[in-house]
Amino acid sequence: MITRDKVLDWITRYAEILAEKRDYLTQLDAAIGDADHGANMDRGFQAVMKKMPEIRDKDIGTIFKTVGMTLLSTVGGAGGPLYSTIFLQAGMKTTGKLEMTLQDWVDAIEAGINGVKMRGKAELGDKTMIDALVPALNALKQAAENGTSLNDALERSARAAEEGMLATTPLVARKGRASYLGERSAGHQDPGATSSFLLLRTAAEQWKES
Amino acid sequence: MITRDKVLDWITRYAEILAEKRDYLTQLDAAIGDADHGANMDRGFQAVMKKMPEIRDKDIGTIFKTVGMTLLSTVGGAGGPLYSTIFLQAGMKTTGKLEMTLQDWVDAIEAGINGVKMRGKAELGDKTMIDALVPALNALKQAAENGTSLNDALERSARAAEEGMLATTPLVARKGRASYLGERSAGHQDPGATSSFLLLRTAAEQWKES
Amino acid sequence: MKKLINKPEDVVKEELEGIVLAHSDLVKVHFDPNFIVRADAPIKGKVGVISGGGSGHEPMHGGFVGMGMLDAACPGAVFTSPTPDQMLEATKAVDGGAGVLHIVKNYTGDIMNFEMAADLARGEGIEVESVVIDDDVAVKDSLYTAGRRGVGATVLAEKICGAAAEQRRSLKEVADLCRKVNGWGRSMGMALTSCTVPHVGKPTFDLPEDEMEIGIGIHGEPGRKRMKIKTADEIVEMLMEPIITDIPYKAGDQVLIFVNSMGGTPLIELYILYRKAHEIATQHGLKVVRHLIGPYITSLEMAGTSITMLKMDDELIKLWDAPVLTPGLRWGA
Amino acid sequence: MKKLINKPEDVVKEELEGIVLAHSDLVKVHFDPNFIVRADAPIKGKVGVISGGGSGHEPMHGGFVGMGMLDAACPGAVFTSPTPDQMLEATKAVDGGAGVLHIVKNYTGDIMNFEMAADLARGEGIEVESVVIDDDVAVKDSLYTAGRRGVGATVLAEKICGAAAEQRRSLKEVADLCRKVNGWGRSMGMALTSCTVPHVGKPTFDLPEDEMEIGIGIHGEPGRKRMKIKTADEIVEMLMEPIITDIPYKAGDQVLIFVNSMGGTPLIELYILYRKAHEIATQHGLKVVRHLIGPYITSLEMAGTSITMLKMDDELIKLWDAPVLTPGLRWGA
Ligand SMILES: Nc1ncnc2c1ncn2[C@@H]1O[C@H](COP(=O)(O)OP(=O)(O)O)[C@@H](O)[C@H]1O
Ligand SMILES: Nc1ncnc2c1ncn2[C@@H]1O[C@H](COP(=O)(O)OP(=O)(O)O)[C@@H](O)[C@H]1O
Ligand SMILES: [Mg+2]
Ligand SMILES: [Mg+2]
Ligand SMILES: [Mg+2]
Ligand SMILES: [Mg+2]
Repeated sequence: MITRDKVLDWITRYAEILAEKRDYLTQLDAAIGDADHGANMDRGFQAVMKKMPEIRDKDIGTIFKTVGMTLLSTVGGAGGPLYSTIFLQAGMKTTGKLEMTLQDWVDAIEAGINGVKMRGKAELGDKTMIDALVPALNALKQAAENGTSLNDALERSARAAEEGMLATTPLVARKGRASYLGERSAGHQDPGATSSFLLLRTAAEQWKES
Repeated sequence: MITRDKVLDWITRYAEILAEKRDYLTQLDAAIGDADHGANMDRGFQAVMKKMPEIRDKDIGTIFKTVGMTLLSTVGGAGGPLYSTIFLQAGMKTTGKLEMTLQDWVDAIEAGINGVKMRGKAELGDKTMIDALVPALNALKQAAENGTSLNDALERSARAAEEGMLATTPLVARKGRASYLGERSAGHQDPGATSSFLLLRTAAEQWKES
Repeated sequence: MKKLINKPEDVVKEELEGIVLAHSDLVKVHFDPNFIVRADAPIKGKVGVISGGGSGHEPMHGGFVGMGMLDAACPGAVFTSPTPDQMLEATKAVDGGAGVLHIVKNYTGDIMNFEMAADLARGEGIEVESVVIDDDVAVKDSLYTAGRRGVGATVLAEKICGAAAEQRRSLKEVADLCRKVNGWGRSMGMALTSCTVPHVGKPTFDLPEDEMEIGIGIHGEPGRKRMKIKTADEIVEMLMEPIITDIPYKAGDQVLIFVNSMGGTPLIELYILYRKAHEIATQHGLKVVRHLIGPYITSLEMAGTSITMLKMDDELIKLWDAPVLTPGLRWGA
Repeated sequence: MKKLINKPEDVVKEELEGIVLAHSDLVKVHFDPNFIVRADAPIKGKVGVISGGGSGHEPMHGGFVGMGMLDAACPGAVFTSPTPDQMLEATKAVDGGAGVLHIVKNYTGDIMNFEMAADLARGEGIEVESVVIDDDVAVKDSLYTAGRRGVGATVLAEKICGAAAEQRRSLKEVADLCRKVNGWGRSMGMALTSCTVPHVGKPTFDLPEDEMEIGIGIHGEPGRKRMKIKTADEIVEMLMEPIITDIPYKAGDQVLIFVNSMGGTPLIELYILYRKAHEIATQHGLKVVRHLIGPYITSLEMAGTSITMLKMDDELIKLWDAPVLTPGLRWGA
């Protein structure tokens, strides 16, 4: 079971990780973008942390929606609306819930990722966060169908996200700022795919059941 | 005797030397001024060279005045009016002459240097071209009084100019752009004193009698 | 990092504070959400024209708020498009009942944030039209990519649409005019140096002393290609050729030439560039009827330039010449 | 050297060619001797106001030629004061019978060349008054030195004297006004980077990544002292303190604050500086009634700033607000 507290831990830990990886993400963005992805995500999740007191005792749906709204008004850029969408959509699927089963999480994150697809219109292989999110979702669904354990399912989705992230390196970007570089975008890992991998890796760590 | 042709040779050779030493003079000016003395002097004497055909067969006074007028309208900065004054004043003293005795040269250059003093109001030790010109003039007059040979007199004036130039290095500038640096102007050789030394050194070389 | 700033995170806030102190006669500044709005907004019966984008492009957009140009502008963090709540509040602040035009530069982030803002504003009963500017010929236009960037033509569109709005033209007319400017304007830029995003503290890319980037945008992104530095004349040729052949402009066309500094390139160089741009346009039989020369859409302190050409007709010339009174652009008033 | 130029020796000529193509409605350009003159000069019965100096300070002076400001400007080589023949021809070109004012920045070269030009012009029967601007408090004023440099106050003097001349005030009145502006104006500047003189090809001085020069002039000369870079607020304090205490300005005084970019410092930083300058002035009880913010008296592409403060009275305010129509400064027209 993924309890509300575990969800809060996940968000809190992700905020910490973004603060640590801020410059790393910004450097990835400097290579093929405009050097702000790390700062944007960090600014957004610092704002989320300020909201923590007022959402501690709310349901998971409210927590996700609050995170989504906060990111929307603090991140900006392409990353802002996209990460905001993930949480807003996931929030719709988890209204009133105080804990999530693996299937609840699959439904929530699937809704979030579909939201990103609709907003950004990126396909797999366009060198965006989609390249990390979609494989992760597929692995998660696979695992859920096969009835594998929560730990195992989350671990697989994190691994799939990591592979997807690494696979962006050779790609020529077709969406986002990196696409302006044409061929020159190849050979660099996509910053958004990286922050998305970190999001799912953190979930696998924080939600592990012992 | 300093014939008209020797005067022309002197001016021509000085133009060549300025072209060679252009960057050196500019670097001296970069340290305590605005990095243009070399370029200014070179531009001016290149313009003088263009005038050569029309002054070849004129008297020394006309040659000097033409050089002075040409420098006035092509050099600019502080160096322009000052070097222009030297030649204009020297020209007044040599009107109609087709050759100069040592005494003629003393009178001409003295008039020129007095002109520089009047225009620039610099004293010996202010870290300007005056520090090269005045000692050179004094040496020249001395030599003339003692009836030393032309070669000897010119050599002494060039040496005196060189010593005066080197002596500007430790000085704190009180005139010209270098004065804005205050104490920071100490430790650098004055560009104008350097171009003045070169002028007199060239005379000593070109006017040597064998 | 060599900048005249205090804390990197305070750059935009402190810049806005300076604008308040300098230009309170022309504009009001609203803080969180941040937007700059005309002192006399909303103007009843007038279409509101607003834009926004990341900071670091000054005077665009905030410097263009005032009579005859923008009614409001939303500055994001440096090089980061503003958030929907900023655009929403600005939209509400300028709505005089005749609707509001959003002039949006074509960047994924700007598009998405402005779309959301437009939806929210419509939800509140405000008529909103959005026009996307995408004039940068350095980027190939294609359905499968983010498409061309919005650069120099944005400044021209803001001036011309602002003038039309002053004439009380309808939202549809002002929006159509904006599309016309976007359709008739083309740009291309280059960089001699990178720029340093304050919170990053070092240049976005390194450019050797003898190299330049061609086909850059306005966010310090590397350009399409890197090459040895060429002369000003050769560089202008490299920028003008793709511009002229893109639409293409035809002999006899009247044009406005906009030679822009990316921030660190001084005016003396811009005139040298304009001289060549004018020569090339004339050789192609184009008639240069107006010009704009200076740092109007910048990339922090980047040294470099962009050239924008806009085909003009009598309507655009009249609107271009109309009075404008903003901190960054002013004439006839 | 990273510049958008062709041959270094052609920089000034090609810049002037660009100005001809861009601004022939406002000015005429005369080549050798080089000077920029109002398209409608000479204006009968109006005092001619002219200035000049080395190039590399654009838009000063050539960009200030036009209605309400200068009648002519003489550009020298980069950082080299112009020659007497330029000033003489410009003086003749603008003399409308009411005499000509020479606004001269206090540099040995400028003083000597302008003096000669004034003598020659008087010789040709033109009434000439020369006023020397020396507002730079970074340099000690003394009988035994070249004295203080002329910097930012020059721009303000040109605007104000130009407006007075438009009102057909006499040469003596316009000259007195110029002395008044010089007496009431003080400036100080600093640099984050050096600049590169085109024909030199490398920076005039080297400044480590973490150091700045305080008390620089406008010719890329090193300043009074070098120190570690400080915050924008600290730097503004270092510039404002000597300015305010020099005259000194008294509580209750009305002032104009001019925050200038040395060329490479972008607008976003200037507003951060203005914010602090305004705060300091206000703390001293000064009333900031006017401002000027932007690159108006530059040192090629140097990154840095200068702050100029001018005490204002109703006369100066009226003249400052009067219409001006030049390539570099424009309002009310
Ligand atoms: N159309 C899109 N669909 C999905 N993700 C996108 C899209 N465009 C950009 N991204 C993601 O956004 C990331 C950049 O985010 P960020 O730097 O915050 O925004 P910006 O590019 O506006 O500066 C990219 O690395 C990419 O993963
Ligand atoms: N008042 C003065 N009297 C005599 N020589 C001077 C004076 N001021 C400057 N100089 C000389 O001029 C030189 C600088 O010339 P230059 O660089 O051509 O002019 P600028 O200083 O205007 O750039 C100095 O090195 C100095 O020797
Ligand atoms: Mg980015
Ligand atoms: Mg010099
Ligand atoms: Mg961005
Ligand atoms: Mg000089």
